[in-house]
Amino acid sequence: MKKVLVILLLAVLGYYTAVTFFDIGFGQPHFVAGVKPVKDIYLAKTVKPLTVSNAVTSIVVNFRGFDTLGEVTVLFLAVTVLGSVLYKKRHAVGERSVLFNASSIVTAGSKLLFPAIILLGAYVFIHGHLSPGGGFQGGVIIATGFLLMLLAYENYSVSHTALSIVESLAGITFAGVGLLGFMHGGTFLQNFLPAGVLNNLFSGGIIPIIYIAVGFKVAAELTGVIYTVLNEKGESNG
Amino acid sequence: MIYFILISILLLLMIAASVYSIVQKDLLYAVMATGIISLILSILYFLLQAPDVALTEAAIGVALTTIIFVITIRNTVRMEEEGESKEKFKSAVK
Amino acid sequence: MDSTLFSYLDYAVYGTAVIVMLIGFYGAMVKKSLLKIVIGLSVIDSGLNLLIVAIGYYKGGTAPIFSQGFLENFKSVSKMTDPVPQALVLTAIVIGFGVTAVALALVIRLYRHHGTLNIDEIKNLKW
Amino acid sequence: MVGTPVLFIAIPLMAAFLIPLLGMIWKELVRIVPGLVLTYLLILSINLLDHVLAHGPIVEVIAGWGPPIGINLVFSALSGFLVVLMEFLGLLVWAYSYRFKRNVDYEPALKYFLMLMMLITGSVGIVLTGDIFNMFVFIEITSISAYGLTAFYKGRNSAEASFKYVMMGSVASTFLLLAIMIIYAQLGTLNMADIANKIHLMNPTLKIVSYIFFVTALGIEAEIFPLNGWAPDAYAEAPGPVGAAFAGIVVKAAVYAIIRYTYTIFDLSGTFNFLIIIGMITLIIAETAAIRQEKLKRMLAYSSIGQMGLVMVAFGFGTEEGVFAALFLMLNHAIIKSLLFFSGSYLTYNSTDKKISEVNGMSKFLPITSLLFALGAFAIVGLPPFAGFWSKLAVMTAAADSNMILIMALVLIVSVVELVYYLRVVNRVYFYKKEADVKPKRPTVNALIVMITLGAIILLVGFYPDAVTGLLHKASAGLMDKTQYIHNVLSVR
Repeated sequence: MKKVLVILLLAVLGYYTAVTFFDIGFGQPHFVAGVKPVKDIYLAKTVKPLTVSNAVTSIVVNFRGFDTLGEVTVLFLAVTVLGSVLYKKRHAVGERSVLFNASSIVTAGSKLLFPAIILLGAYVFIHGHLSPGGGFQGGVIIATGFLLMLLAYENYSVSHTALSIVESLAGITFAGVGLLGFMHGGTFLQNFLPAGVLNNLFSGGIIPIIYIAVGFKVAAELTGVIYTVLNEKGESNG
Repeated sequence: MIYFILISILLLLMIAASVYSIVQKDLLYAVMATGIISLILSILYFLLQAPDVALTEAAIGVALTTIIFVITIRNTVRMEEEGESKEKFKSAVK
Repeated sequence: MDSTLFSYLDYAVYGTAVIVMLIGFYGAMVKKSLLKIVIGLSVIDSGLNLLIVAIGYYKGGTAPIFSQGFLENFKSVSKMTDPVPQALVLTAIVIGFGVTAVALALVIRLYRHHGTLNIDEIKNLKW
Repeated sequence: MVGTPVLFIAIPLMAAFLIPLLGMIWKELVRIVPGLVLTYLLILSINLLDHVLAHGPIVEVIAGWGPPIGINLVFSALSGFLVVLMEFLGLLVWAYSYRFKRNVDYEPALKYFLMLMMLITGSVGIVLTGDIFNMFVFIEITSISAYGLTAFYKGRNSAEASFKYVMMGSVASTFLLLAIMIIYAQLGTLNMADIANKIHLMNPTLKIVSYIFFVTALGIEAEIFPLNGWAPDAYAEAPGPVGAAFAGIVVKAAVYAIIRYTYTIFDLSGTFNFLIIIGMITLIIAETAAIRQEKLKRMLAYSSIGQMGLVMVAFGFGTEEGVFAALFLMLNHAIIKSLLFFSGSYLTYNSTDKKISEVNGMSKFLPITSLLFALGAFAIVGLPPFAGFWSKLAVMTAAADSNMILIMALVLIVSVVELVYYLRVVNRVYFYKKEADVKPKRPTVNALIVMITLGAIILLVGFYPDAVTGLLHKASAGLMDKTQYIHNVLSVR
């Protein structure tokens, strides 16, 4: 009975959602006539005042940088909530759940791969304003590197203190660079550094700085998430 | 034509994977199916000219989300229980 | 090329996204296992993100990156896909991951207390 | 001017990132710093509100891009009033929960105060922001902190309540994103004022669909029937002061969001019948449920839902008097319900079930707390000398002006129902014999100061309502004047 009701409800919901989006149309201009969409302004201003090659980066970090500040806060809070929900008094070393017993090939291979993954992550977030990728993507790649090590080595551990120091410093850098924008009568997150030349590494003013901070922060936060969940040993009822 | 077939196959696979992830009783396989959804999504994002999103989805959706699901399954139960009593379940675990 | 075939695609991408979302909703509302519910929520997110990215797509558009090659044989900016939905989806994916992690942590804790994931056996609280 | 609105977000975020480092230096700092931040923000908000009342709204742009392009924050009389209320309540919740139960240890205290501060910051962000996607981000910040705070106690029910909340919250964010994207796909902008300026161009079907999605999503956060399944559990299982924070801060932010969408963004006008109907159903169901509750906190939670229904009804009149009544009701509900949660939390301090029968005879052991609880109970029912009376009177006046006699009768009937179930508790506190196995706990000094402050405010508003009505009239006039809002925001460069 419940299933029928649910299916009916979902059918109505699905019908209206689908019809709405079919009305909007796929792959063709869909803005109402007489409206100047902001994306045109974004695309135009990405090259001229900002000298950033990647338009998504310029939106994420500069035009809508405030969203990104909120977003890294959400991740930060997720780590905090995880720690609060799964809180234990203390951990004995090596007392975390082991997903599988890694063979020597896996451990040796992980050791070899780990620096390469970290390097790739760093490359992705340093070049965030030039090529696809950026702070989030690079940070996630670095976190997967740590994940690999955690899976391959039973006793590999990440220092919680170090993680929270990196996270805090990166967060303070982000918010601090934002507050520095108030210099010279600007606004929060104002781009106060010289713009540089398009498609150079040193271009885009504060955008690379913020994206690097985001990269470090996301890497530390996601590693923290994985580490907290992994430290949870099950089978302890009550 | 190739493009059309490729996208159609990807979309059909995505629906199939999502149905599988809901229907499958073995939660580990269900989680793998969500990983496959993310993988297909990341290819689709690439085809839809969104490389940034594709990178993010590949890293977060395929790697991280799947692994924390797997860890959770490791810490809880692997099979989905439907309407069995608690005692029976406990003896099954031991 | 074969334009009639492509006209199906206009509906296919949105349709698939909506169907995937509905499947996720079904799983989250009907299934009894806590983990299945969380899986359902993450399936909803997948469909939703595809829907949003698809809004920004233009036929024959290029990725919104002003690479050297793009600037040399300068094409019109209107040939680029819309970067705004992509930026929003970036945010949405990361936030979705945070919420999923919190939900899974709660699942682990509920399992620790009750020894089961079945929602029918965990009803100390009335729904 | 002493500061800008963006400091309401930037300073707490900075402090949140800094607190784990400070905790390594001196552990007590994790408790002190949030209080300092909230105190500073309260002073700042009062200063800014003063400035705004004299000189008109402040619109601040972020990253140097003017409104349609960048994100902007709007500090008007309405949002300023809500920000002052939220920061004030946040400071009280902080003071009350200093070393409260589990907060004595370092690790839980660090997390508790971080989450509390972010809960307040997120709600303030919802109220201040002038951008729909930015509002989504702040709603997520608020919800994630709320999930964590709900599951803060290690009892087995708290995780379950929190899981329910996570489920509803995820559905809410799905609908919110869908609605935002429909609007973006049509109008190509995310700025509220810009949308409000262009909304008449939109395809009417899509407009209705996106509005329904918005109301569904925000209704989950604002506890509107039938989307409030999470609320009683979350209130009952969260720590006592957090219940006050939910009732006073989070729900207020969500109601503000609904109102902003209804009054400003979408070009609806006249009487909003659906708001009145939803509000009445919520009111009736919640109040009849409250009377059947065994547990004190669940009873307070249902009463809170009922009050939100009444607020919706008042907003539904669509007149300036109605908005005024609703804002007055929100103010009163925030301070009175907080007092009830604070004092009720001490009345049932050591019990696990928080049953109403466990408050029997507490007046002999906790005279001040009991007195304050009784004060709060009488005030929220709307007995004459207290604050709640004036807001109920304002609702009645607004209803009479709109010729809605049925609603006047309904408000009166509901007041009687409220009187019944609150008197039941007060009666037990004063005239029953204490049960043997219940151990009362004396409130700490900081908790006592907080409760007495709230009690004093209730009496102040009760005897001298003109203290706040001027501000509320300005705020409601600001909400009704849509063209002025659009002009204020879009004229900023």
